[in-house]
Amino acid sequence: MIEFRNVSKTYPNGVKGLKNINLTIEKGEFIVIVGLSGAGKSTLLRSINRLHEISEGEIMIDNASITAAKGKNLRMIRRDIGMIFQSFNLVKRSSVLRNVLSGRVAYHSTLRTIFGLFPKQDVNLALNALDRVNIADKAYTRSDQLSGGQQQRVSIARALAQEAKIILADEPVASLDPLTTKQVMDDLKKINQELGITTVVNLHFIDIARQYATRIIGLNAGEVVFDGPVEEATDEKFREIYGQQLEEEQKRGIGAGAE
Amino acid sequence: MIEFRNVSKTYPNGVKGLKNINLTIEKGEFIVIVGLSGAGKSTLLRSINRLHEISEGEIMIDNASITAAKGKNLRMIRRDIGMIFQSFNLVKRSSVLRNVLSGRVAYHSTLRTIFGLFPKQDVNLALNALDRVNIADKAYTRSDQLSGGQQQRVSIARALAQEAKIILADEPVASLDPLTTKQVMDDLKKINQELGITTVVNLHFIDIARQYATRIIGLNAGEVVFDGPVEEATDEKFREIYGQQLEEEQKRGIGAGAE
Amino acid sequence: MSQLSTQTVAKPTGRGKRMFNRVLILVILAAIYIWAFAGVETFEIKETAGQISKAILNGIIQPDWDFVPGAEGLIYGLIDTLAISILGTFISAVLTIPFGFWAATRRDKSGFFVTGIGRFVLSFIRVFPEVVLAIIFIKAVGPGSFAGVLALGLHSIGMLGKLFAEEVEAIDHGPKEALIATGANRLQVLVYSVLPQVLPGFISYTLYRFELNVRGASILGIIGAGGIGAPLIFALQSRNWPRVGVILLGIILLVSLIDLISGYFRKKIV
Amino acid sequence: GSDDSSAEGSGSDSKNNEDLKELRVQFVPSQNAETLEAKAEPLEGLLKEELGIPVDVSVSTNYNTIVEAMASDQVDVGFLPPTAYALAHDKGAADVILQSQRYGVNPEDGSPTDELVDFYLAQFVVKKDSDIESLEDLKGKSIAVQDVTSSAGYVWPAGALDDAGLDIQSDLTPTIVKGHDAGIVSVLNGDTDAAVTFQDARNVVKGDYPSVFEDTKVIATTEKIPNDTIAVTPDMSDEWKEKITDAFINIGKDPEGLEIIREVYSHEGYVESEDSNFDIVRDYQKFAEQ
Amino acid sequence: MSQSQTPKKTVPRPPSKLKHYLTAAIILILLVLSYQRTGSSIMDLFNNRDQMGSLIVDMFPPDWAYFKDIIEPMLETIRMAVIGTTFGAIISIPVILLCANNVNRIPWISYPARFVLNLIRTIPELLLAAIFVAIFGLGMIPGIFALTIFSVGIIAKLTYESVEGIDKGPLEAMTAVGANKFQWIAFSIIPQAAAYFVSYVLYTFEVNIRAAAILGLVGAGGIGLYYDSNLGFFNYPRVNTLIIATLVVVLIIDFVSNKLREKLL
Ligand SMILES: Nc1ncnc2c1ncn2[C@@H]1O[C@H](COP(=O)(O)OP(=O)(O)OP(=O)(O)O)[C@@H](O)[C@H]1O
Ligand SMILES: Nc1ncnc2c1ncn2[C@@H]1O[C@H](COP(=O)(O)OP(=O)(O)OP(=O)(O)O)[C@@H](O)[C@H]1O
Ligand SMILES: [Mg+2]
Ligand SMILES: [Mg+2]
Repeated sequence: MIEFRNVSKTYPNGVKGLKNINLTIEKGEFIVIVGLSGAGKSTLLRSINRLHEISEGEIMIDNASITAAKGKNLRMIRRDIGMIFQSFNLVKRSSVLRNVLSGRVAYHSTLRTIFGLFPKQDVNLALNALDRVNIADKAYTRSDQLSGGQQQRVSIARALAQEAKIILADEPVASLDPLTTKQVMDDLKKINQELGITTVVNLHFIDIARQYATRIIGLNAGEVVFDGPVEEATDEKFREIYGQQLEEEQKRGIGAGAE
Repeated sequence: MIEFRNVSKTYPNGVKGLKNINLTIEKGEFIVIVGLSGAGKSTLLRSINRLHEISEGEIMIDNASITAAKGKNLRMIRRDIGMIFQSFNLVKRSSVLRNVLSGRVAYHSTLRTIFGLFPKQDVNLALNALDRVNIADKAYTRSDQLSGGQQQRVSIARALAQEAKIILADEPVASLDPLTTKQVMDDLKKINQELGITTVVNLHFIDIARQYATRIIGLNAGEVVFDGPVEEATDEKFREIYGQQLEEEQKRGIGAGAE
Repeated sequence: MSQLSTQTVAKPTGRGKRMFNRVLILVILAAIYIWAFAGVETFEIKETAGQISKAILNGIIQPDWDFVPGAEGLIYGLIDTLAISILGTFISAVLTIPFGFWAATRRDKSGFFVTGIGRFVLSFIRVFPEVVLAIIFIKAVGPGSFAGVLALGLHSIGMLGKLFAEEVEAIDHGPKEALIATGANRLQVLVYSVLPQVLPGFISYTLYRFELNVRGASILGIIGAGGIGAPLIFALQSRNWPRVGVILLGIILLVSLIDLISGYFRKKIV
Repeated sequence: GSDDSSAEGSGSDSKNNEDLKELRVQFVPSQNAETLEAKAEPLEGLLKEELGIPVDVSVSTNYNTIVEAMASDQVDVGFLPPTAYALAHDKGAADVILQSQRYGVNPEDGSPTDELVDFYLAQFVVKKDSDIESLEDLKGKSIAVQDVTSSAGYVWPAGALDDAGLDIQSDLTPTIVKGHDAGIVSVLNGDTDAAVTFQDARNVVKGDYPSVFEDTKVIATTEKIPNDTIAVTPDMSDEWKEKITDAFINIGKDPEGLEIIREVYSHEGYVESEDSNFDIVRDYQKFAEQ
Repeated sequence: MSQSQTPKKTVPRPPSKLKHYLTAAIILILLVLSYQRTGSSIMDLFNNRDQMGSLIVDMFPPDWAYFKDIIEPMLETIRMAVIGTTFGAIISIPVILLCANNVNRIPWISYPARFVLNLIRTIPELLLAAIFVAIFGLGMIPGIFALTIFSVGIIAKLTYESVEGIDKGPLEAMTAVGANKFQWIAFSIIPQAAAYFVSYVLYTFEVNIRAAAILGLVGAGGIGLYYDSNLGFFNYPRVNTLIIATLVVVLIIDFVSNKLREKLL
């Protein structure tokens, strides 16, 4: 369970990323967050595992405050949260396999991991995760020699290999072809259903959102403007989530050129 | 006009990016290249303005070989080719405006540009380009303070401001919301039609490809497997472009988990 | 392209303040330079200039080949220097790694205190004169190569530490975030996301330091360590230019060789 | 390698070196030698033969390190110039046993005389056409000197000036240069009106500036400066002190040994010496320490 | 996820690690050989560790009264370091661009350029001093020239290696817009490398203040001579004062350099 209590986030340069968010995400939900580019989707997601410190409020993971957590405690909460990054965040100079294995480090002793001594099991787990996103054959390639989509898939494999209880995915399929997209989304859905893993995904594709989500959250300018089961997310609602902004923009005289 | 003559590209690590490509792209066409992730789409695009040196064959731009071009000549050819990068390629430490203005440098004297003395006109052009992608308000923000989609839009604005005769766009809307996606694609289409600018776009979205393209090229493992007007690109054909691979993969036992 | 509606473009924020800052920095810099140049005496070229520099160059381009062989000649001297430098550089590189991380600013923490101490220690090591360091080690282990190794090893930490720390500060924070998100502890984050990024820099600084140690003759001359330091210094003192020439030639060859090898390594790693 | 011996030959327990297993010698070649070589091996061989124990000779470019090494028992024998010796002795780090002998210097052209001496002189050099004729004329002039610890480059000349009623710091404008050759060059260049150097440092620059002897003149020389000392650590047993003294004297007397020390170190032999020979240094010390 | 069995698909074999082992072995051998050649002995150091402390003890307390005597030479040193470093930095810029192989792809220019840079770095300070004193006489001018050359060696070497490591993306983007070499440099290299350059220049400035020895060699005064004479008299409390004074200056520079870098990074 993830709970946002009056959460706000202001960036050091004054931009308000989140404004007074209150949300409760139950275990096993498959949530898709939609919103305009710059609406605060990534900010929201990254607040959950505290990659961003929030400015106000509190976030609870399974009834424990991650906002207040420290040290080992914080690390253990994070270990149980897998994250797929919008910008992949791979170590470009390391091999694909090493990047994926890095998702496993929190399970082992420091000494073991710094010498790269992962149990055979972990290596298999990593290779399997790569296999699921169709790039097992690139396991020993340096990550900077991959195409954009391949890099994204490594980032997905890393999160899968982590065997977390919550998965946060920031536009996990942006650079993928329809086929791989389907495969990845199916996979996320499958682990969500079979293992009851809470999944929160930022997505730009309305149809995919509808297809996979159990609940949709709409963000606009850092505020929750829609929150409901997928059935309630009608075309009309989507237009609201995005359109509100559009109208404002048009009022200010932009976008005229685009028609 | 862009012409590929028996073009092949092998990466230093032995991966074959392109295999004997023969293509002619006429002035004013709106081409969408589709294919699985890793098929060679980016490689193809980046060969056109010679960001990648090809290993064999020749590429002609308006009947002049870019493969053989040198110095000033090469620069002038490149000035007329705008590029939107899959990984944005922004100077993170520079402001948004400076990144966009950098698209204009080839029009001015060295001295002027290195001191940042762009004519008022250029600055307006740049601001307009930013306006078209809805981020004029971020003009003086440092590029590393932008959301993923915002960075992509800066990269688009830079190419727009360049006022090129050919635009190469590598998944230009991957990180954008549907609204901005429509705006950007409309914009590309508009300059394609009104100014007759040849446009080559890598895309993963079949429906968008159908909606905007005049011609679709399908790539698979570095080879052209489909090339025809948008009407011929039936669902069946798409399945071929992607599916061929899928079947192979399945034969090898992958993807089973995804169903 | 439509005319721009002015209100949509954000006024560059804080531009006034930034302008003020810039002007302030410029004024301060100008003042410093005026002060600095004011103390410089007039510029003049001596009449003996041509004669003496010609004599020096003449000597240098006629190397004293007799000095090359022999137990106290160039080749053995270079080998000694090389051995001392290898060991000294290795010691300093290993010791510097923790220093580098210690002194690097942590963006996520207001760790000025911690970082500040790290920087202070490094600065202190840097200002500590080589001679004094040399004396300290001579008192412990006697004059000779080992004292040279220790003095070089410790002295190099000051410079390497500073460079390492700056390299650590300049990394891409994305991969670091990814590791933090998996629940990795600090050391694991370091090994899996920071180290691969900084390693090329570390190696290239270490090789640079190695090269500095090879040609930094003074400390080895002081320490009675064998090596090429003392002969070079004496040759210079007695204006024995052919001797200087041959020693320089040896050092240049050695340094170029190191440069070639280090270039090769860097290419492999970057 | 000196590793085994320095491990046992040190430590805080002041011991009688009856069991001296290895002799560690260190020296800085003096700049007024004809050849300036960083050669340790020849001396090592000669001493080994005389003493019958392993000898480790090393060369340094700095006196300070030798004294400190002697103070902490890392070096048994050091070659020290007079000023450095006096300081070392007062610090309890060294006792003189010998002084080296050289041929005297011909005041005309700086060539060696055939008289063996255990001292040398410092000189005041000015341009040939200069109207400075005596030390008194130096009042108000600029002068190139060496570091304040240098015997010939500062201490003795300061004493000579004092005798002439001038204070080197307040009546002249001293510029510190590194190396006696640099002093000569500064006079040649006209950077300073005069320079103090050992006699006759002009030989060092003669290669670069062949007419140096025609273009400059020496206006005065100083009192005798004792030659390089050979000093040992104070806690060395008298027996060993004697052995070492004899060894060096023998080397100087043996034609073969003489050949070597002459060629490598410009030494012509060694004579016994005692600490009182250096009281003059202590007298002059006051000019250096301010 | 119960997939700990080996993946069905054939995974490529891991690349051979032989090269790594070989490199490690070579380094190890070099270390062992060096250890022997230098006659190093950790035991020696361990046994005599108390000796190391004695000198430090001698240094305390520092001779505070001496401070006022060294302010003047310290300022003089800073003065020369300011000018020398500035000239060095200016000269370094073209050198960097010639040497960095991602800026200048013509090997027959970059290799000679690097060789010249190597040469510059190899010239001993004593030799530089001898030549400059011969040309310009004693004083600040030869000191400034010597520091300038010395600075070029450090700044150019460090910066060009950093330039070779910068993010390629923006470089590509500037190539694609048809920028000429200067524009390309101004818009993609400089913004990425400026922070490095500034920090190396400031670092070199600091080195130059410490490298006062060079200035002593050319009769330019400076703090180096004071070190020499105090060491000569075994006056360690004064040496300590000198160290503290230098430390203060260095810390100030360090502080400024951090502030500047923060603004640029
Ligand atoms: N720098 C490189 N070095 C070696 N191989 C590379 C490099 N860049 C790409 N490749 C390989 O070349 C093939 C084609 O890559 P390309 O980037 O063209 O794919 P793409 O079609 O753009 O894929 P995506 O949709 O994922 O961006 C891939 O298998 C990739 O791994
Ligand atoms: N590091 C930062 N510093 C300052 N402002 C930032 C930073 N990161 C993001 N922002 C701003 O915060 C707002 C929300 O950003 P966020 O990344 O959450 O958007 P998003 O919804 O994920 O958009 P996208 O779909 O484009 O990725 C944006 O206006 C962005 O410019
Ligand atoms: Mg985002
Ligand atoms: Mg691509």
